[in-house]
Amino acid sequence: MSSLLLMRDIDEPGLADIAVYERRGGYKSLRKALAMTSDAVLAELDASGLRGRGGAGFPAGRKASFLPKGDMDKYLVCNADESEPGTFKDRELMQKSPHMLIEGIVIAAHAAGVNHAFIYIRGEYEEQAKILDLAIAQARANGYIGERILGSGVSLSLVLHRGAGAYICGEETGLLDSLEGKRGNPRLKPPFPAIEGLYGGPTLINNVETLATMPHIIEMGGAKYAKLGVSGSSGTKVVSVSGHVTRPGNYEIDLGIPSREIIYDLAGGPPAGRQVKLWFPGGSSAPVLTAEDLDVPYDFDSLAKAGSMLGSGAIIVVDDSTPVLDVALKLAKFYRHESCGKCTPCREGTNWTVRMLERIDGGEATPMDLDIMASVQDHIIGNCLCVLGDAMAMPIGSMIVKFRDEFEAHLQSRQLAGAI
Amino acid sequence: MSPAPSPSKGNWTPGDDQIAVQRAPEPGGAGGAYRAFGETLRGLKTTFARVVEGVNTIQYPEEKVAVYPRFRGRHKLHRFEESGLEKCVGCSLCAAACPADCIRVVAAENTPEMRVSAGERYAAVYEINLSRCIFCGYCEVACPFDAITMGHDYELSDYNRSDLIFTKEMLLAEPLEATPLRAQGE
Amino acid sequence: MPRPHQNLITFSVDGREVQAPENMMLADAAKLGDVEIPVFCYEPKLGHPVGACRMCLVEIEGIPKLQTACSTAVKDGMVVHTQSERARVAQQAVVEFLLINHPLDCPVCDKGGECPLQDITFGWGGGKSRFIEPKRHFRKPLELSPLIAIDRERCILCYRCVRYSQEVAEDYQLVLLERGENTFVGTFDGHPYVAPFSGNIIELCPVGALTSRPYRFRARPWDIEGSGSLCTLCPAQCNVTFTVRDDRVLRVLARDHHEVDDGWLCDKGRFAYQAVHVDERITAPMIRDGGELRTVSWERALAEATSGLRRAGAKTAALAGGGATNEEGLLLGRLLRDVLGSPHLDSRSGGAVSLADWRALSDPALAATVSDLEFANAVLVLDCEPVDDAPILELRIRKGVRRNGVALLLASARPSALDPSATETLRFAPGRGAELAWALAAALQDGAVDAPAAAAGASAEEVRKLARALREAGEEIVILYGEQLLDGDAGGLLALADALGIAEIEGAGLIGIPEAANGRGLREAGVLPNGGPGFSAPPLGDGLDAAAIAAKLGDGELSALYLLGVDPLRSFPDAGAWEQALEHATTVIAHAAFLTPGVREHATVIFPAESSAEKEGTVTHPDGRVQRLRPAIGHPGDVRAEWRTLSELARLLGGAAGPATAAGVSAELFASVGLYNGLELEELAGHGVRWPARAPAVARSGEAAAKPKLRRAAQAKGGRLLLGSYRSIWAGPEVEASPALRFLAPRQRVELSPRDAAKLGVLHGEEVLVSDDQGELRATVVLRDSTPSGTAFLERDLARDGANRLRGPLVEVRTAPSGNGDVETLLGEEELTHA
Amino acid sequence: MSPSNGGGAGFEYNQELGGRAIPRSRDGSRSPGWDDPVDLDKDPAAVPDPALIDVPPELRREFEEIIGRYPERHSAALPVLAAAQRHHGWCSPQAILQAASVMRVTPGYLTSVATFYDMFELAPSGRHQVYVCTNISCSLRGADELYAALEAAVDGDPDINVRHFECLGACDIAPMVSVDQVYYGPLQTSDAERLVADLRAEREPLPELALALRPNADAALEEDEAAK
Repeated sequence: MSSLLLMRDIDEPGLADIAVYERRGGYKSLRKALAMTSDAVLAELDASGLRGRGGAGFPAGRKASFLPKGDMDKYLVCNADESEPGTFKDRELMQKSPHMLIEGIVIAAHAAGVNHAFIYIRGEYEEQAKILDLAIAQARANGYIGERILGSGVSLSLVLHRGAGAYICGEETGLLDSLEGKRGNPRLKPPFPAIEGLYGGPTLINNVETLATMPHIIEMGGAKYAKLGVSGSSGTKVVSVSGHVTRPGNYEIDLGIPSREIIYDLAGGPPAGRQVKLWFPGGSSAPVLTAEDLDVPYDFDSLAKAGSMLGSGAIIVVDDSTPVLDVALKLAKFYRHESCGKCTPCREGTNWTVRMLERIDGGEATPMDLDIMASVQDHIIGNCLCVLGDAMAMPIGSMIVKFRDEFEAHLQSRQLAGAI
Repeated sequence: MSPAPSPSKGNWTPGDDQIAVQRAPEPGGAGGAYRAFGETLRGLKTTFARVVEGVNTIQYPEEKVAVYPRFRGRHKLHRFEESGLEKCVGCSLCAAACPADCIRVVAAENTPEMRVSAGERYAAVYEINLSRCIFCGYCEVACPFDAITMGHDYELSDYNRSDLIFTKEMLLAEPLEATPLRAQGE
Repeated sequence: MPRPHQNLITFSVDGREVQAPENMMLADAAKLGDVEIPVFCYEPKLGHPVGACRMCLVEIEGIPKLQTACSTAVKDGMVVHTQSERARVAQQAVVEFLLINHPLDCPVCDKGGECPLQDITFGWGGGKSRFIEPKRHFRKPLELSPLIAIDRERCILCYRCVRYSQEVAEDYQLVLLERGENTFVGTFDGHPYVAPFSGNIIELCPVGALTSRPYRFRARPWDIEGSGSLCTLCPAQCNVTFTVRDDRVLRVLARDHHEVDDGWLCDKGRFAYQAVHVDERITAPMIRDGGELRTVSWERALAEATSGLRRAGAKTAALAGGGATNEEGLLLGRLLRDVLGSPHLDSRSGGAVSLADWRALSDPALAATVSDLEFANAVLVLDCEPVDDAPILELRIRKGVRRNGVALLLASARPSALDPSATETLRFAPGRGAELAWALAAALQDGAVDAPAAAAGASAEEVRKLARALREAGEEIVILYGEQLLDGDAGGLLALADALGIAEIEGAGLIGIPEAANGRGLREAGVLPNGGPGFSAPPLGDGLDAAAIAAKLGDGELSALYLLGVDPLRSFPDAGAWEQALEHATTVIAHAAFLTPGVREHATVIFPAESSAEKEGTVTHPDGRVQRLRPAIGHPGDVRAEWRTLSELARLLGGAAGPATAAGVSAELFASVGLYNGLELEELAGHGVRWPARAPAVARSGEAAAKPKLRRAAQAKGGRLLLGSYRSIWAGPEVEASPALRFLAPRQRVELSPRDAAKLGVLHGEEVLVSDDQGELRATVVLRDSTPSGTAFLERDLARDGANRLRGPLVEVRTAPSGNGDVETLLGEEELTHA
Repeated sequence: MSPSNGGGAGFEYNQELGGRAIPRSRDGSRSPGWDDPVDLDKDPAAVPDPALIDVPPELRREFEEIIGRYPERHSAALPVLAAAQRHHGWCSPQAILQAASVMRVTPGYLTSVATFYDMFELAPSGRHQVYVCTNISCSLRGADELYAALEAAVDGDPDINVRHFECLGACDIAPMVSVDQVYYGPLQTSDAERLVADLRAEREPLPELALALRPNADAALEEDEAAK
């Protein structure tokens, strides 16, 4: 039912070793790409219609083409700071098939004319960092990284940089600041990283999965890749399903299949006797959907139309055993903890939201507080420096709208409990 | 042209091009006598009605005039009742509000050894030049801590103008003699 | 580095058509149309906007999201709404968010009444908060340093102070700690934030989170008046506003002048005002009576001074320094030359420079402005340490390097605070700046470098490297030099300027930092042994320079010394010679604010000196800007204007009666100093006037460049080290007298390289004795990795144990016998009561 | 920041306002320092002079190797701090001074960076780091109970530092823990005791639950289906 690209060989024993990877056809795409001009590679990527797999879903080919041409220090940064709750696809890819990522990085670097690349991996992924370190050393030894790769005119240095535990470093400009050795505070945009990024140079930032897909695009050709999936959301996508499902894990799907198929057929649906109450289609930052939305096709545009987003492709399922208030409080606390504190609405808004939710939980609130809370979310959305504030405000705002009755019932029951 | 409406009709509206003249009543007659003496008699009625009430002279200064509760007399500074700390934190808002510019505040910082007020700062100097004060009460309104209020004392004369600069100690102290207050409905 | 070129465009804000320079940020451009956009974090002086506070959200037609006005550059035809419904809701929301954790303690907050947060809350807030949860409360106030209090409850995390520390002062001491709502401003491991420019964060803070400890609770904005004047504690002559209440200076604020200080102040300038109102200050005339100083009336003091000067007549010498104004310099020159007939006066401690060289150095064609430092291709810092010698210029150099990519080239004897920012650094032997200039000039002209480089104690290879860097940097080169290098020989510097073709290039030039705050002005007013007002030939021929004055006083060939705001025993080299000189002088008349050792021990008449907050007159900035000092407060006690005293003395001694007002003296100054001809006091108000900007360039006669006078550089040998000295930013009696700054008053420390220390067997922090055949002093060892081996650096201008006690060039460093840990009062042991 | 530590002068003032204590923020998981003044006896913390800081040679070599990887030395801040933490057990002031001296930055800069990130320990910490993910996916599957069980099992042992952590990116093995940076899961509450016992005995904890052993869910599903 789905074409396996990224996950085809994923459980091949020893795939992390370059010999096995090469035996399974690895680095062939790189050779092919190096034989092409960088514009031709760019054209293939463009033709594939590949949209970024990190969360924003921006066309990857277009993004790479934004980098100015010319002889200057340009950078490529692979965003491996996978911190969005519910997302764990990049971890599995890096752990099991690090060379696929490296191959993708070299291809992307060639396409964008970059010669310094960094992989920014979150600090908690130590096992994966070790595997990548080894893989990079092997790739370097085999001439896939370094000066004049495989005899071509392309040179690339690749450094693995480990983070140290901050969700905000997954935001591309926060990541750049962190990579520059600063606090991971997001920067003001514009200027966009493609013009002024790492060390002030043009910088291309891509997610692990996006980069890991590139060898496959080169291998099969952009046009053929574009036929996978549906129009506007081409290709396959690794979906991380977690929460109240019987078989949580990563599933590679063709974009556009019904969401129900992923949650029920692949991940096994909620435990017996329970019903899906709400689900996050794209990580914890996506506005929540309910059981009514289960038949929405799982692709960028359909989910946007349904009022949410595909995000990083992480489905979190919550069944009817869990009160929505618990979910909201958990999320709000997470975003408060991870807010970098740079801009006012996010720093103070996340804090205020947590305090209000705690008050609601403690039975010290009135339905008017729900209105205030909704209004606070409105005031956060669109007014922040980066999207972290929105990432809390959107799901919480959607919960207040969709589960207002439950919030009010909760309020009442807590007030009653308090009265007794 | 329509005739001018009679003044007695009440809706007296001269036309655009007319000047109306209102005339006094004719002199003389009973009406004239009433008009001449009526108001005087009415005044005398009040006078004679008070005669029976007896003497109403207040023997000031032996006797003080009682004032209304909202009378604005000399200012008072206040302390917290429990702790005895001054309420004034020396914020100078009274001085800013004062239209006569008669308040001077110099603030200082409380230390653990010397705690004067409840906040971080206190008024090291608080002076009101009562010879300039116009008793408008703006200082009282401006005070965020209810530290200054307008008292009831009105006996503010002295031989020396500089003696009318009241210091913080004077403003904090209770007056020697309390000014009597008018009772309800008095 | 080309200066920004401005292109006017038209845009619309709130329905008004406004013209603004292209790419100006909207928050600034809107002001041109009288529309205010509220900001907290935005401050153009701090570098790129960060868009953190989100206060300035406005609606721009054609852009779906609200934009921050602080980071959006205006474009032609842009239509902006700052008061649309969406913008207003967003602004109110941000105010509401900011006030969530901001305490409402405005009545006790020092910022109350001049607080941007108050103003913006009133102007753009919604008027109510829906936040009913308890606010955060923390201990307050806390010290951030002895000078600054921090109140973390009030902090709105606008980043200004932290960005200042990182991007302007570049000391990187003040940082944000923790993350998110727990973020707070702090330092490493509870270390205080003490830095030369730390006080600027007080002015930057848009709320009451950072407040001045000395100003704490002293006054509210409606109690005070601001009085614009200048700081004359160092040659940088920053423009300041004195905050005055009840005729006392309570605070000093920066008065932004782009061509002088760029709106910053150093901590000395900001806090030393306290010295105006301390008990140690001399506020009445004194005479020495039976060996003891005694307060007397002015008549008595003037009579004493008159008789002393009359006795000495032409055997009088004079020194001027400190914050003495141009007018005072002029009057001092007249008193000496016209009335007493003595040509011996000086305002410098180094060897005299020929009058021709002075004229050449003040040629407008060679002059650079302060802002040239910011836009030059390269700045060569030659034999000076900007942070100590003219602190505010250091910030300007850093700005140029950071923002405009100016290449910074450093040549100094002592490692500089600017070393990490420099593209090229060169070390030479202490006191050999003149030789180094010759060496550089030779290297630039491909001449013989070896001999001058050896004389300068520098490696010829490094000199060539520096010359290469200078040549490659580009045309516009500004040389910032310490005037100490003009030790009798300005030829090297002029040759260097010629080699670089500075006179012909717009944007290139020299800026010399004099020793005294108004060194340049005094010189131009004629306080030179070999030059009259405006570098005219001195009427009585050449007099003696400072060192010769000391010698002749010691010999008894001179008998009286007039000290205008200077204590040679403290701040001139060779204290031993001066001790002799002062001992032998029969009359020593001093204008002094404090009883520094030379004044305390030797003055026969003391006139109380004015502080810069009381002075009236003009001073001249190192770049030639004549600026005006205006009195902020009246004279305390019996202090009188110094120009008046000088006039009065001249009159009493039979000279002409001078003008009766300060303005009159200024007019005479402008008339008699050729360089200042045509200046008017009125036009100096505000920003001053650079006389070189209106004077024609003097084509220098094609006289052959002078021959270098090379002195041999001494070498460290036999365990003895080469002596270098420097004057710290914190040196000076004002620092010692200010209660708030006193903790910074330096005590002698000897800087050694770790190699030498290991050889000598001394440790960091150890007490040592430093001695030569002249004298001995106590110092604490400070190890610095960057100190050149074989050199020991000591501080000058200290209350005691100053480096001028030693003559060098070689000194011995040895462990001090323990036990002598006496604590001195900084101005001296004696306490004087003023009648 | 706990309600009890209001020993400061400001707090006392407030208490005297009518004699009632001002309620304080109840939350604030890691905000030490808010109430701390500076120590005025200390010197300002400028870039440490190499002459005054001793850096162990092997640590200096590691720092220099890390700094050499990057075009700009500041970039090395995170890995250098991580190395210093590995060496000293936590980012002690001394560790930060050593790192600052080699990196030629101020210790304040490094402290600022270190406090931003969750994985740097700014206080002495145990030898074993146990991170329990308590974010949404894990807590839906019982992470909060697991965390409580682990806390109980550790019982204040200073050697084992149990922290709850935001999403560790392993929601497929929820609820999970990261023990010294190695992932294990899914855990039952009952595994807590065994995990702690293994750690105390310096054994690999719960080896059969290591993430590295886990096959891809998609592939596993196909195998399952094939088996059917």
